[in-house]
Amino acid sequence: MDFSGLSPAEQAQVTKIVEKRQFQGFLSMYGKLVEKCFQTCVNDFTSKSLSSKEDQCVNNCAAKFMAHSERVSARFAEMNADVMSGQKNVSG
Amino acid sequence: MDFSGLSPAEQAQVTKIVEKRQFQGFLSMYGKLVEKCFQTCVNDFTSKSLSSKEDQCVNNCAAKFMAHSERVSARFAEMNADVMSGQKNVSG
Amino acid sequence: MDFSGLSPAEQAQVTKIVEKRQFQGFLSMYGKLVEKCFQTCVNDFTSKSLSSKEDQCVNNCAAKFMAHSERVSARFAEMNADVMSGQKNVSG
Amino acid sequence: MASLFGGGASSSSSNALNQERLDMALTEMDTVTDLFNRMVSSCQSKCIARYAEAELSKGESVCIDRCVAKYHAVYAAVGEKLKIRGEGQQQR
Amino acid sequence: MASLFGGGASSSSSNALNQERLDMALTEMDTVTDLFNRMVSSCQSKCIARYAEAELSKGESVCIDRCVAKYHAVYAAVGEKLKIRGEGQQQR
Amino acid sequence: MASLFGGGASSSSSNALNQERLDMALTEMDTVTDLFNRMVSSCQSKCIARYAEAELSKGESVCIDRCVAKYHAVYAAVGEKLKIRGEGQQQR
Repeated sequence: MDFSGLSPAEQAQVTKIVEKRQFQGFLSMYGKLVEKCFQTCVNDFTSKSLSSKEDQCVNNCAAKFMAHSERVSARFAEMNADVMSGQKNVSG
Repeated sequence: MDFSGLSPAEQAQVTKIVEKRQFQGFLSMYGKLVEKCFQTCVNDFTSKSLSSKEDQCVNNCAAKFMAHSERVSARFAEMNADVMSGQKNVSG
Repeated sequence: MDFSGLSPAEQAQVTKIVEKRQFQGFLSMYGKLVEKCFQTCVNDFTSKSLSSKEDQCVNNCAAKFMAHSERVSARFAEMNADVMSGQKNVSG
Repeated sequence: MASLFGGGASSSSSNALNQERLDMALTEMDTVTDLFNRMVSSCQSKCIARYAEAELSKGESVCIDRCVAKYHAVYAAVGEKLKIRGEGQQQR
Repeated sequence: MASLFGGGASSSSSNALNQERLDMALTEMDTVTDLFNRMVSSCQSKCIARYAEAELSKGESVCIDRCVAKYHAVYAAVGEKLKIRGEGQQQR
Repeated sequence: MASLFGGGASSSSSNALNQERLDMALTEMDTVTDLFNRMVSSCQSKCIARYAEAELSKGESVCIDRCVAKYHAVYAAVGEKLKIRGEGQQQR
């Protein structure tokens, strides 16, 4: 995204909005991670507390979920950078 | 949530926003309920009107869907109350 | 929806909001279509570029996805028109 | 859809009321959009078996038409049920 | 949930800060709503086998109670993990 | 992504235009976020078989890289199709 045409005041406003969305994005990721790892790891409802096996599964699941998101994020960023530099080569 | 630091005018604003979100929450629940009960109860597309069997299924499904939501809501509220009172005991 | 009670300035505001939501609706449809057709057509990850078979499948899938949405949209509009005219007959 | 929000505000020139009426119209728009999106997705899973051809088959087309009618009927039936329930709770 | 946003802003009469505090309260409300919605949907898929009867069975009711407790435990465990991770990243 | 919204507004000091440009940038941000989220979720279901270990296996990592590339290709192909379609509708 190209914000170069914006005034400093506008850029500050954009920064604030971007930070807010990043925080909302973090919360949304948190919610999805919990749902996914709950669905994957918790299948026994004969007790109301997590077994140590379930707890371990949740820990691994959370780590893997985040490793996956980060890898997708890294590849996605590379891909967008390629698209951008490709456009510059064409236009300039 | 602690709104005690807010002025009366701010509290009125918050009340209005909360009411709006509650209404949106009701509409969202309505939409999900319809989708769930449609998926569960309607499987015959040789006619365009609901059979009495489908209609009965939708009625039961809607009642059960709401009973489920209400039970989760009640347990969830108890749990949050426990967390809150636990925090007060620690901090006070 | 009945906007007849609104002033011209309000109607212009509404038009702008409606256009914005329509654009957001288009983007949301685009996102869902991509996800659906990716899930349906791409199952081989031994290469990083789409095979011609996958590409053809995505093309057909996109066309069918849109044909489906348009048919639902047309029936939905007829149904709402029926409801509206039914209400007018009752009230007038 | 019109019945969902009851009679609505009567004609008034107050700005506050107009803002409220605008909000109501936008909420109604969002509700109709949500209904439509869930209908598209539900009728997809009920009626579209494959995405290999670009066109809807005759059977799929007929299924979609009936699916829209039945989805609408479930929406209306559930709405009626929620209305009765809501009135019951207000009387308590 | 209160721990999620830390200590929060201290008492202040500045409008900017109040707007921030309001935003924070609304974000927290949205987070709790999202948690609740995902809990309802997860416990539905774990505990409700059929929608043919209108009432929850004894077994379903017990399952829901435990499901809510376990979901909450997963939410807390994952939150703890994310917090440690976040602190680790800030130190770098 | 930049091509999605065309050339964008040229430099201008009007407030209205700036607000529009800001809205456009935010809509674009939301679009990219939605694309990323659907990509994460689709590549999860295509590439991650189990959540029992905390780390991504070699095979999963390679799968994710290709999945991101293919998802992007589907996104671009569908976008191209929608663009042609949109231009066709405007000519009518």
